[in-house]
Amino acid sequence: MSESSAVSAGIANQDQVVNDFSITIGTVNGSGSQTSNLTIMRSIFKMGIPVSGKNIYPSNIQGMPTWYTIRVSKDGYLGRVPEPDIVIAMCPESFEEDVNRLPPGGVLIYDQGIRKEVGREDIIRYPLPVQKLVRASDTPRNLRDYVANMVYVGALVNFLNLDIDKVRQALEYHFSGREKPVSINYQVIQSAAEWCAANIEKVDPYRLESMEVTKKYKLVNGNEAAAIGAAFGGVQFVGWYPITPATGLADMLKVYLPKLRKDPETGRNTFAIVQAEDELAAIGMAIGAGWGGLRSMTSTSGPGLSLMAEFVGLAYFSETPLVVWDVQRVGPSTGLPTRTSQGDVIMAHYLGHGDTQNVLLFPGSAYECFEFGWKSFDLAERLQTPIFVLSDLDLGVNQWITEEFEYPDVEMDRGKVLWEEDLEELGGEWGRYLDVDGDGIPYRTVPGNKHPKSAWFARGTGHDAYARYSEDPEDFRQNMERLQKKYETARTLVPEPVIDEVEGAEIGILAYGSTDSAVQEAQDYLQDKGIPADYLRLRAIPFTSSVREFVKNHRRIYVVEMNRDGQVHKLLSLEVPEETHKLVSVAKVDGLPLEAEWILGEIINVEGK
Amino acid sequence: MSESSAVSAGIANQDQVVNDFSITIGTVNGSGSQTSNLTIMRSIFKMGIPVSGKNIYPSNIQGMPTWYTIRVSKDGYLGRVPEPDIVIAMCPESFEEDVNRLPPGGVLIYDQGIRKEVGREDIIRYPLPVQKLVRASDTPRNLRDYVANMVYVGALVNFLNLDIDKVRQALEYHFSGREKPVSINYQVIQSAAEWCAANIEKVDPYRLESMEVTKKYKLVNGNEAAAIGAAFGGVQFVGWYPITPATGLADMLKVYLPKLRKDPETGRNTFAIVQAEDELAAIGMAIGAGWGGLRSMTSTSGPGLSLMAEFVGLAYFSETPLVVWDVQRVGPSTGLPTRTSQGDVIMAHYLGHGDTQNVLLFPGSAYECFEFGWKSFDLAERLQTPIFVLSDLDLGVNQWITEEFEYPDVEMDRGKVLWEEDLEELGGEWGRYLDVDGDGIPYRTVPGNKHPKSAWFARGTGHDAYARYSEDPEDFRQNMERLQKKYETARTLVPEPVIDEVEGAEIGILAYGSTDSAVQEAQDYLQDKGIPADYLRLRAIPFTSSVREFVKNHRRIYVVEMNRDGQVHKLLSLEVPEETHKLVSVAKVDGLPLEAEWILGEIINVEGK
Amino acid sequence: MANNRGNGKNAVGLTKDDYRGAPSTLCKGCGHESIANQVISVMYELDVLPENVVKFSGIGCSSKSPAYFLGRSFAFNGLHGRMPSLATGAVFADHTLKAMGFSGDGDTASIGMGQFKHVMRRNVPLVYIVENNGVYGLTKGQFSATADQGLELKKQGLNPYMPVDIVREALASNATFVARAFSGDVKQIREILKAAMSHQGISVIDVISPCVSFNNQDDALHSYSWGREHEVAIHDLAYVPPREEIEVDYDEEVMKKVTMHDGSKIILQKIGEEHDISSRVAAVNLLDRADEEGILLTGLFYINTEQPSLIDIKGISEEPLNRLSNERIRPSRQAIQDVNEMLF
Amino acid sequence: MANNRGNGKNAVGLTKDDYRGAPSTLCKGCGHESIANQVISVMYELDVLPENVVKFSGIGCSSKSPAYFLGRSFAFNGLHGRMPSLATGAVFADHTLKAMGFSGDGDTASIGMGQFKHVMRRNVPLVYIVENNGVYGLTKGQFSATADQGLELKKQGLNPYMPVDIVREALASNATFVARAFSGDVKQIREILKAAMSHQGISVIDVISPCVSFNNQDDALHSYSWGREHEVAIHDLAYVPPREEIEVDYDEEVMKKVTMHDGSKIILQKIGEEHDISSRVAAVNLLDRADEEGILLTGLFYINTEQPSLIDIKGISEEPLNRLSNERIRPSRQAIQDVNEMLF
Ligand SMILES: Cc1ncc(C[n+]2csc(CCOP(=O)(O)OP(=O)(O)O)c2C)c(N)n1
Ligand SMILES: Cc1ncc(C[n+]2csc(CCOP(=O)(O)OP(=O)(O)O)c2C)c(N)n1
Ligand code: SF4
Ligand code: SF4
Ligand SMILES: [Mg+2]
Ligand SMILES: [Mg+2]
Repeated sequence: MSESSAVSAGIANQDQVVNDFSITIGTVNGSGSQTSNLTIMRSIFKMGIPVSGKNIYPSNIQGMPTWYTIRVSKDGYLGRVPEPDIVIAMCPESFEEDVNRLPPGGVLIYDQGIRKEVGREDIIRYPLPVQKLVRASDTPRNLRDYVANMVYVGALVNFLNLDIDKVRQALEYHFSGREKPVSINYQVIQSAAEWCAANIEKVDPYRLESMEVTKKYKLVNGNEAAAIGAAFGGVQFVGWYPITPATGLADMLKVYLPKLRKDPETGRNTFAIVQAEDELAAIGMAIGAGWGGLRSMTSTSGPGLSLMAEFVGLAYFSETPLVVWDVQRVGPSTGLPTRTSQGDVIMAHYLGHGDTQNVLLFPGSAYECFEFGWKSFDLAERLQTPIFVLSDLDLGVNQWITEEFEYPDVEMDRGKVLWEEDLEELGGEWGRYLDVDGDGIPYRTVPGNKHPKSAWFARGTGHDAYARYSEDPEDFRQNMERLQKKYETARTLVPEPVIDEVEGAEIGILAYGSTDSAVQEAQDYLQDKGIPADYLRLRAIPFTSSVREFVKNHRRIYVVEMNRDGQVHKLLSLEVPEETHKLVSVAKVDGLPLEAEWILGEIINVEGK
Repeated sequence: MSESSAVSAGIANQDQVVNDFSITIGTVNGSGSQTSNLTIMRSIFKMGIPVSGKNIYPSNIQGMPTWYTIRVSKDGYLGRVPEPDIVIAMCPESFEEDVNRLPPGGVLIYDQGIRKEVGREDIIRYPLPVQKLVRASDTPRNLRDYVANMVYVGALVNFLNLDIDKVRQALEYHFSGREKPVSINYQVIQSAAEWCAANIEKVDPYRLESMEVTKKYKLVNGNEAAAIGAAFGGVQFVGWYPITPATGLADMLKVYLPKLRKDPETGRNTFAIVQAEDELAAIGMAIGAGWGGLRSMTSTSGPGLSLMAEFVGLAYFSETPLVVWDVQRVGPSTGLPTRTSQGDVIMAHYLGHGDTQNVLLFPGSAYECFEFGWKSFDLAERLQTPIFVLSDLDLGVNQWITEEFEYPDVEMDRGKVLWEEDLEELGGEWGRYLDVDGDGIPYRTVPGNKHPKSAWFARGTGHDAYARYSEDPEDFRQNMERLQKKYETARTLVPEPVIDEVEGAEIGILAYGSTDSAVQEAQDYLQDKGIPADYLRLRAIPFTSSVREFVKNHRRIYVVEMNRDGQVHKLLSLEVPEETHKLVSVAKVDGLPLEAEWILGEIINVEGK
Repeated sequence: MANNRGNGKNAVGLTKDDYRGAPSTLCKGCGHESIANQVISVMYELDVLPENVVKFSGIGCSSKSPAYFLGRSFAFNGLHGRMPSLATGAVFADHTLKAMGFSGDGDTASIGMGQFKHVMRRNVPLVYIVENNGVYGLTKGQFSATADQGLELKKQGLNPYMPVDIVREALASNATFVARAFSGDVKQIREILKAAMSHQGISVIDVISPCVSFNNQDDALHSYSWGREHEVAIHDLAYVPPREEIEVDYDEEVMKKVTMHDGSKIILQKIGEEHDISSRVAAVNLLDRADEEGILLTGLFYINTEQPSLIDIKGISEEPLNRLSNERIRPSRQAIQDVNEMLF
Repeated sequence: MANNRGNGKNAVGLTKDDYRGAPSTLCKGCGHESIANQVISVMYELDVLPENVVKFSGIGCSSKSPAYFLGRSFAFNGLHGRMPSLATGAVFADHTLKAMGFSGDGDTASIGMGQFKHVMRRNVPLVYIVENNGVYGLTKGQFSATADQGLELKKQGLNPYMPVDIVREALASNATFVARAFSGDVKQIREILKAAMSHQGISVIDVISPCVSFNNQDDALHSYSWGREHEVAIHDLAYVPPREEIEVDYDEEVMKKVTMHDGSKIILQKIGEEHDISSRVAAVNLLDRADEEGILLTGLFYINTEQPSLIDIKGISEEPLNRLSNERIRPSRQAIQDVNEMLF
């Protein structure tokens, strides 16, 4: 029933399989294969065909096996599939492993320079004389190792009808138009394609055909989208520390802010990016800036988030706005730094000792990384609290198809800030932690305010409504209750879930973040199996009323996530105590993005069809 | 209906009120009042009367108002009461506040040197000429300020029949027998008592009468008890960093370990205590030592716990035994450093990014601080995981009545450690993370083992059953599942709850830690009101089967705790999804220990009688 | 200016009281108290508007002291050991404000060592005052990392470790203004503070500030009496505000002059040997000699007015970032089109 | 001993292979690789039983390298910047083992600065090797705190900050063995390593170890070619194991001898000017001169064999603590009675 087995069935009676298959490419990391892989993915995209590319790479810089999986899907299914239809084997170390990934009838394209036996008769084999082709090309000696991987790009041009013009476009984009590298690589691709045409007979059924579907779209990874979003969100301070897979976000801020954020009037920077000495300092700086009245953020991953615990508590309790991006990788501890997960949800929600409840956002696409990139600042300043945006490695570092980014549709919300004239009006009468509006959100002033009544003393210790030090039990209790009320206000401000309802569904799937594509696919398969299921894609915690509604209106809810403990399942259980019996946790973490088939299987196990 | 109001009722018709009242003493901190207060509490204790003393002090060193509340209860109720029967007012700054604490008919003993109006006619007043009495005594000038507070001790000797011989005993204990300070203070007390006898007529009803009840008991605070327990638990390494209210635990280790833990054979230390530069280093050292095969611990409070998050994840994932004492204070953030709470439960349980589940112990008495002081090491080494012991400020720093400590009734359990001879037997065949026994607990070796196959490479990154680096999805999944299984094993090893059942109870109270005395009292009041309630005192997480049983067997369960969010209520809800509707959260945090009356009120609100 | 300071008002029309804060909760006689008082006097004398100062601190008695002065200045009393990072972020909010950090020896040299070293490395425009008493006052007197080796305290026993020397650390980290003072010598503190207020980058001031409750033994560094007996000033230091005439008659022979960016001047009058405050090497040698001679050497050890501050490095707009209108921090509609164009 | 090393076996009967580890995953030509190889040779040559060594590291390419040597030694690859605390606790488990820490410049000078400074202060018996390449290798080449001011890298741009000098920091923190080496000069690394193995307290070895993937520009420190052209050794250093004759003919004039606690000796042969390695002041002056002259000065800067190590300070039992029987770590039944007596 899965796409790919459908495909291999297809092979038997040599039908053509068009725009509906997947490729796994095994190479050596640090060998320039990234360029080849991206080029293939980008050219397919430019052919107008829905495509996804996922990097499964080792935590090291050079010399280890690394994989890239490309899925082409005319129906727009972009999640991972369990087995590839085509394997390109360029890495000696993982050669057997890679060959064995193929189902019977699969296609193996490989470097015949690898001195290993293929040892399978049940697959189609296309050996490539990589060294020969590279030497034949007039590539300068020192670059040969790097272009070697272009040979398999050429092979796909020949075998799959990968459009060579789009390939050139992709190269030009990759090398930002620099003629020399473009032509060197292009030339190798071309000659490889010609060699294949001349020397290998195509016997496999897979083909690419141009479509219109993706024409109006763009390719971007979540980290880059987040950086662009932050730039349009008016980010003014970034304190960060390098960590996989969050580094790319800061890297992109370093690219986009200088482009987009010079002061139109003076040409000087309206932002500052500081690489801190560690994550404690990174968030400390961000809190200092947020307290100072700047739109402030930090970006990190699990280990960094753990180090931020104490500071997050300070931000929560002193009510300092800031945005914390957690591009999740596999924990516990250092875990699998280059693999994806959704394992930090509970940690982030309760981060900080004592009673804390943090607001979380879950972008479910590259577009939402952009959108939450700016929205998160409005929320942070409105709520005067840290806002956590939980992305993950799959979303953050892989290329995703996205609509073009739209200009923020609302004015910036700088929240409740009092300046000199406001204090004049109030005759200087105000209290930093007074709940004037009954929404639990107090007013604040920021340094530089010259009104003699503007200053207040920020602290992580007990305080009264006027920010004075207080150990008084009543002061403390009231302040904590106001914070609780503020959290309830947050419930009304965070993004609503996206709900996809289908005819006659009695059950629902609740998921969030990068698993979206796999869940959509699973939802369709369920439909095929006569198990219509509605799908709610959660976008924030606290849960909004519509989430409760969704639970109420379904017989059973499957909470799908990429962690061991079913973390959102747990938090949701606490939200709907009377209906926990309906909630089924469908959770797993092994470093790989979830597959539609696995989700399907888990649900069918319970629904029993 | 409460004890104390019963008392004030008593006043009206001048009955005697014996061994059943409470005293609040307001003084200036850093003025030596601690000595006076402890002396009073200790002498009452030595009179054989159940008594509790609670320190409500400011986060500063000298010159601020500080309070000490003593409760005398023939029935053995030792929790806080909302209003005192007697107030001793020695602090000018808090004088009015303290006077107003008294109910009509209450007794005010005060320093007449305080130039303030009492301004209440509805209370009994005993002014003391403190300066005069001190000057009269032949106390050296430089010590006079310190002994001034002994005057009110003398007043109680006269007004309450506080036994002067016990007072002397208490002084001798306090000054470890040093004659000079003893006699100086004693003399002031005596002359003050005599002065009162000669000059003030007693019109209040309160009296102390010797009893037998506490004769076989001891007075100790939880931190000291924990240190003694650790000493008998064979603690070998302590990494710590000063923080209120945990500092006392390390201080006591510094006192007891040199006394108790010299090597019987060589006279050298079998332990090391290192004051680290911060909490990250403190737990890092403790983890290093635990990994090295030592019984290792650290002690801290909320802010320190937050800083330990990343290291806790490493210990959880590398499966390193260690004990972490969290003497809880009020959070979030720096919060109220000198006030008590139970706010770190959820944080500690989930501490560390990625999927983690930590084992928690909840000592409910000073005796259990001692008991868990040694038991926690057996658990840590058996389970090869960090064990969190969650005490709090009330339990840790205040004096509690306790039975004498009993020698550990079981042999030390050093867990699954393989030495040279074991590896010989196994022919060197073993795997650090192999689940040989099916309980999820693997075997380990420690440095110094000379067998050539003994060494393994500890890491926080993904690993296979042989501790080799692995990014393999299956390796990762299996390892995480084994950790899950180990957690289930923990469920069978942690201390069972203490259950107090009463005739005909349909409802239950579930509480833990220092609230025990208040809950017991509330339970009796409920009984009086015809609402019999069983009481389960939780002693560990994971919850054991008997906790599920308890929930199952009651119509409603009140989860009583000192935090805002009902943290154990939440964790329990996740444990008994099908019965969450039964669970009622009775939670509050304002820095003061819970009062029986408040608990009673909350429960009655729901039970409605 | 002294002249227009009639009726207790300074040039900006404020009385000394306008520079005070909440009542102090420090112990009577605490060294930190006298630092607090000097801050009050200096701001008053320099005619600084309290609203133009922003205070930062960590956790400790020293760190809570900012509540007791400059009540009209914004302040962030943060986390233990983390004052530097808070300040680093906050100085970008309004770079026209003068940032002052107050910390203790535990806060700086124990838990805070990392942030201390890195805030200096970045030359953050911050007056960083370490109120150094060799112990953790607020937690009742444990040894801090600056406690002398061999120091013996009743409750703590003997300290076996070598001390961290704040000034040595500052020099090793290329701090651009490095001084040491003593709570018992208020005149010098005042002049050093004034000079620091005119410095553009980080100024590290290590103030030996006795803890009368836990570490004030006559025979030990960090005590008043030891300090009084062993303090030796490197030079006689006088601060001359911008646009003001040097009042002392300036003598090339025995005096050196340092001109600061704001036009103010520091006049250093030789005491004993000459010290070249532009030489880190010379400063380190002074330290070593002081250690040998067992004296408490105070004064300005080193200054470098050339290094750009972190604010300079980041080239931010003149106008305070926290006052930029929404239009100036959100790119135009055109910009989003351009971005879309750029993407593949 | 060379003689009884027939058939590739050393005095403890092991071949060089017995000192190797898992296959390396470092980049070809990585400076860390050559350090790994020197560790292997040194342990082999010193006849050290791998079981008598315990390795610690943080996070980074440098920090994962311990997986690639001494596969028969226990190791704890901990957290980023936290190696020192792990090691500090672990050395108490079995103090007879030789503890070695492997870290990077990011691991030590950025996130790890605090623990680095404090492990030195406590004089923990640990050979602390900083594999210093000026960048974060494992996260793809961002500047670390030791990157030179003005260094320009393709993806990173220009580094505006002053660098942390590991040797200067070690001297400021009173480390008792302070050396610098260069991955390109393997002979010297070997001798320094051997000497460090005989030192009782902390030995800090700053090894300039080029990152061929991200920071190996000919004109910049941290590159092979710059190092080769600018390395100047303070002295010619030779290690003579315990109970072995000094082979070179010893010449008072040009040679100095340091005798270590285990009886081994370090022979220092003068090159150019004499350097007194017992003087921290002299060491700092050397550093300053080297900075002025723009050279990479290597060798043993400072040694102090007198300071007690943390293990000495704590007076623990001779027998490894982790081998003490239960009876020896749980007090007697009598003891609990005594405790109860003592309580009020
Ligand atoms: C993370 C954390 N750990 C520990 C503490 C407890 N604590 C409060 S103040 C202090 C030490 C302060 O010493 P110092 O900085 O020298 O200030 P002083 O009181 O001596 O002026 C400590 C350890 C804390 N507040 N936070
Ligand atoms: C808490 C934490 N923050 C960030 C990271 C990401 N990280 C891994 S290695 C590294 C830097 C390593 O640099 P260095 O110590 O110089 O080692 P090198 O790779 O250069 O040898 C960083 C920041 C991490 N693993 N943990
Ligand atoms: S304890 Fe020491 S540092 Fe703290 S206020 Fe008192 S004297 Fe000052
Ligand atoms: S990235 Fe640099 S440091 Fe890391 S292995 Fe490669 S060369 Fe070595
Ligand atoms: Mg201090
Ligand atoms: Mg490095």
